[in-house]
Amino acid sequence: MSDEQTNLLTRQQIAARAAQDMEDGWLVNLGIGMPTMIPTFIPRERDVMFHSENGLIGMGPPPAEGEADQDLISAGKELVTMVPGGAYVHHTDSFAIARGGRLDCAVLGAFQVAANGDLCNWRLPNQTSGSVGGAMDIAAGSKRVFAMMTHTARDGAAKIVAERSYPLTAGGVVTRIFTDMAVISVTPDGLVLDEVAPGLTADEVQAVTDAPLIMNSVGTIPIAA
Amino acid sequence: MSDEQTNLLTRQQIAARAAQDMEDGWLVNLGIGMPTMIPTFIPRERDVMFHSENGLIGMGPPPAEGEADQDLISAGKELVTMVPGGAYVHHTDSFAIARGGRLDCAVLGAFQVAANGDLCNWRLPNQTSGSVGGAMDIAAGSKRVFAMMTHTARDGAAKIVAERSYPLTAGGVVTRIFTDMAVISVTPDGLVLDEVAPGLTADEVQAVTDAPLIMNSVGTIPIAA
Amino acid sequence: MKNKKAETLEDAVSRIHDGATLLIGGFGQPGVPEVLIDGVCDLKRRDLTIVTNNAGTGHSGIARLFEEGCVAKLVCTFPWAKESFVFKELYDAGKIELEIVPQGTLAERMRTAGAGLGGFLTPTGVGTDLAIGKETMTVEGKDYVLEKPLHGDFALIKAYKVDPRGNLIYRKTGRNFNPIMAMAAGHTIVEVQEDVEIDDLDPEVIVTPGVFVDTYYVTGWYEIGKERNAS
Amino acid sequence: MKNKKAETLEDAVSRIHDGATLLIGGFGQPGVPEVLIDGVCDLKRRDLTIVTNNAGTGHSGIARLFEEGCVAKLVCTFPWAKESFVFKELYDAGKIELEIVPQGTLAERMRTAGAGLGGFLTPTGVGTDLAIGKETMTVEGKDYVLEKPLHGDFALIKAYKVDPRGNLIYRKTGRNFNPIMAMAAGHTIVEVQEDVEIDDLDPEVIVTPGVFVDTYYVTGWYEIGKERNAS
Repeated sequence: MSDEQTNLLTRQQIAARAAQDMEDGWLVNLGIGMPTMIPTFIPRERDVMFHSENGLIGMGPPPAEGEADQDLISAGKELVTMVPGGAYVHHTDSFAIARGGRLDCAVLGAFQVAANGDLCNWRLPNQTSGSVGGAMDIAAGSKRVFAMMTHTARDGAAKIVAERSYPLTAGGVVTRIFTDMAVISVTPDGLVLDEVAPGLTADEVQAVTDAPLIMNSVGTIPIAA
Repeated sequence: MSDEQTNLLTRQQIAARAAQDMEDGWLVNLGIGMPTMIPTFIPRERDVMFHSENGLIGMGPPPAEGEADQDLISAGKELVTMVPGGAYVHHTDSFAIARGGRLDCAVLGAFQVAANGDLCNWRLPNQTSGSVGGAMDIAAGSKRVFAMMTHTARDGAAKIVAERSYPLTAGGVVTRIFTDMAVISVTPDGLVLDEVAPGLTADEVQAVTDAPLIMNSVGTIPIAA
Repeated sequence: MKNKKAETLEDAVSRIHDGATLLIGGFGQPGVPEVLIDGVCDLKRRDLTIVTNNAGTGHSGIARLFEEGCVAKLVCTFPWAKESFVFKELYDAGKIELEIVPQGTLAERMRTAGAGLGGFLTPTGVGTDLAIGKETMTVEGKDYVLEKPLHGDFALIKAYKVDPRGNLIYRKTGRNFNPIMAMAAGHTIVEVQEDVEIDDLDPEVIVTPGVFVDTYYVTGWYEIGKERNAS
Repeated sequence: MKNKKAETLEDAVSRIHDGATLLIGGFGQPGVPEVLIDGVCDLKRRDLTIVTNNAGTGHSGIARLFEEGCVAKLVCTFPWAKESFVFKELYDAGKIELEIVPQGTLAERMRTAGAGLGGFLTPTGVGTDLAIGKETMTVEGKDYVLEKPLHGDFALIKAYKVDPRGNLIYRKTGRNFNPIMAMAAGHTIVEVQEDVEIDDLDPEVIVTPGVFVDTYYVTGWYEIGKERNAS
């Protein structure tokens, strides 16, 4: 296992890979944590707008030194900026966008993803309560939901499973999974292993995945030098 | 009957009487027709704002010669103005105001008003269809609904009735009725005849009203000289 | 950046297909996208369902759509105005279907569609003919009618200014249904008086964010409600 | 014209009573009416129900309300942030009730209350623990949860500018829940950075019409999220 450890993608590398899937013209919502690293990896020529559910369309990078505005934050409560052509809206308009199918993609962290696309990311089974935030609305409404996470839990347990055992966030919504080991698509036929991290084999990924992976033509995740 | 005819209030006089009931600080919606004559009769010292359901809060009088704006009309499609401190809103926000109980009063025309406050004003029984406009929403949502109409139909039939026979606009909503013969309050005990037009008797009003009128202390509608 | 600007009227409207449902903005004459409507007339589309507040005025705008036989069904709040004589003639001849919806409910049904919701409970219409066939529910002792979302294939709206993202502001009571219809359609087409540069619209005052706008066509100012010759 | 301006903080908040439901604006720190919250703390009210997105930060603002024992129940979306340790301690000690609501549903429930509606059908939460005990319905083949309106006795919100009518504009992401809460309460109290003369706000850019505002209190600018001494 020690060899495999070194072949795991870093958080930046997962974000860079997910960024490649962001298409020109998309409006995208990024969940708290790893997903917020995606914007820096999007090629300059691609026009991707970011939606932050606290009422910001056209979220930009963190402010330059001395230019922070205390009234301009992301859903993750970080100081941010607005890009030209953005707009401020109130919370119900913001969630009308999210629920109404106007987000081309939401990239969310996950505790567990099931083979049918069930997303679990708001509460652990041993907790009596969780912080749901906007995750349920955004997951239920986006055209695509990308799960972005480590492939396994800290204790080595699989996070990609045949059937979920964790509390549900939204049923059947995940369309693609980006982990430190692989890129996996959720299809009507089941989970398709699209790419594995350099140095890993498809079988090694299958070994830590609790759902069968369809392996037709498995590529390698490209890593920037 | 010819003597009575001369004792009927004019449209202006009905509007003037209804205007007396408009309280300081109220937000009021005025239906098409007679109700739109109310604003000119409101005493200057009273602050009454008018809501027009096409997205105008703070509707003012018709524009002065040469100052009309083609984009500024009332719900009755007349050119109007906006008073200082007004606001434009879109249709769902406008009806959130109406349905949400933010209108202190709506003054609407009526074909028929029942003793329980049922309002009928959108379709005649012999018509297969009618023009509902915003009347159902406004009648259902206003804190008070005033009906303003001639006391009887052109054929002499009573418009104030024990039970409605016309298609309903909103059930149990009318709180007061202003006609060319009387001012009548709708109360849990029934219809109370508050005032009659000068020269008319309470019995004359009762004679053309198809619901019993409670007559405790009937006043006379004051008419400006 | 995706180019949302249509250089010709035909480009702006040509994707509209026979049988489509069109949400058309405006209340009275302000906010009616008269130029886009003329564009649809010129396309000679058939069997359209039109969702709009009024049933047309004179022979222009929506009345022209009726007169040229483009419309199979009208969903509106106020069909029987004197100036809607073209519609009345078609209706009386049994050539057009009509659905009457209370105005607040019409707006809310479109917002519900745009907001990804499945319905709402309104006190409007309880006990009336317009609630016949609809489910009613009691919440906290008050009766409500369950109303369903109203989607459009296309929204045809009118705005005052647009930037290249499609962000919109409106003018006075020309706002009316337009921002709501923009949310509720699969493809939203805007006729707009003026286009401005990116960043020329203050992000605090935008009424319709560009995410709801697919195509816009710049018309300049024109006098509303006038009969124009068909192009 | 009705005078909506409160000259003192106490005047602004003193009508709030024990047991009241307060809708409190803000997401993160922008838009939180910190001064009004301090005013409520000073009143030493008890058994309040607080509806707000977060569960407080540090010891100030909403956290101070918790810490001083004013709150019986919290309705929010995101209680378990690190900085909400005051709330966590009370919750773990069984001293406060918690209702978790998805963020879009929370906003929509308040709008529903403000718009005079009886409920709405949302796809959010279908099949989850948060839908337990709620009615579900299928519309056009899709499942929805029926959510009910959420009214407040009072809304405590923060705005950027106000005119004497109570018309409001906000600043950047300080807007968030504030305009929605203004609609949903029996009495809306605004803390506002600046008051301006009548007609100084363009009627096209007003976000909250004054009809939704009962009382405002002018605070001037202050640095948000700082611990301040109790007054």
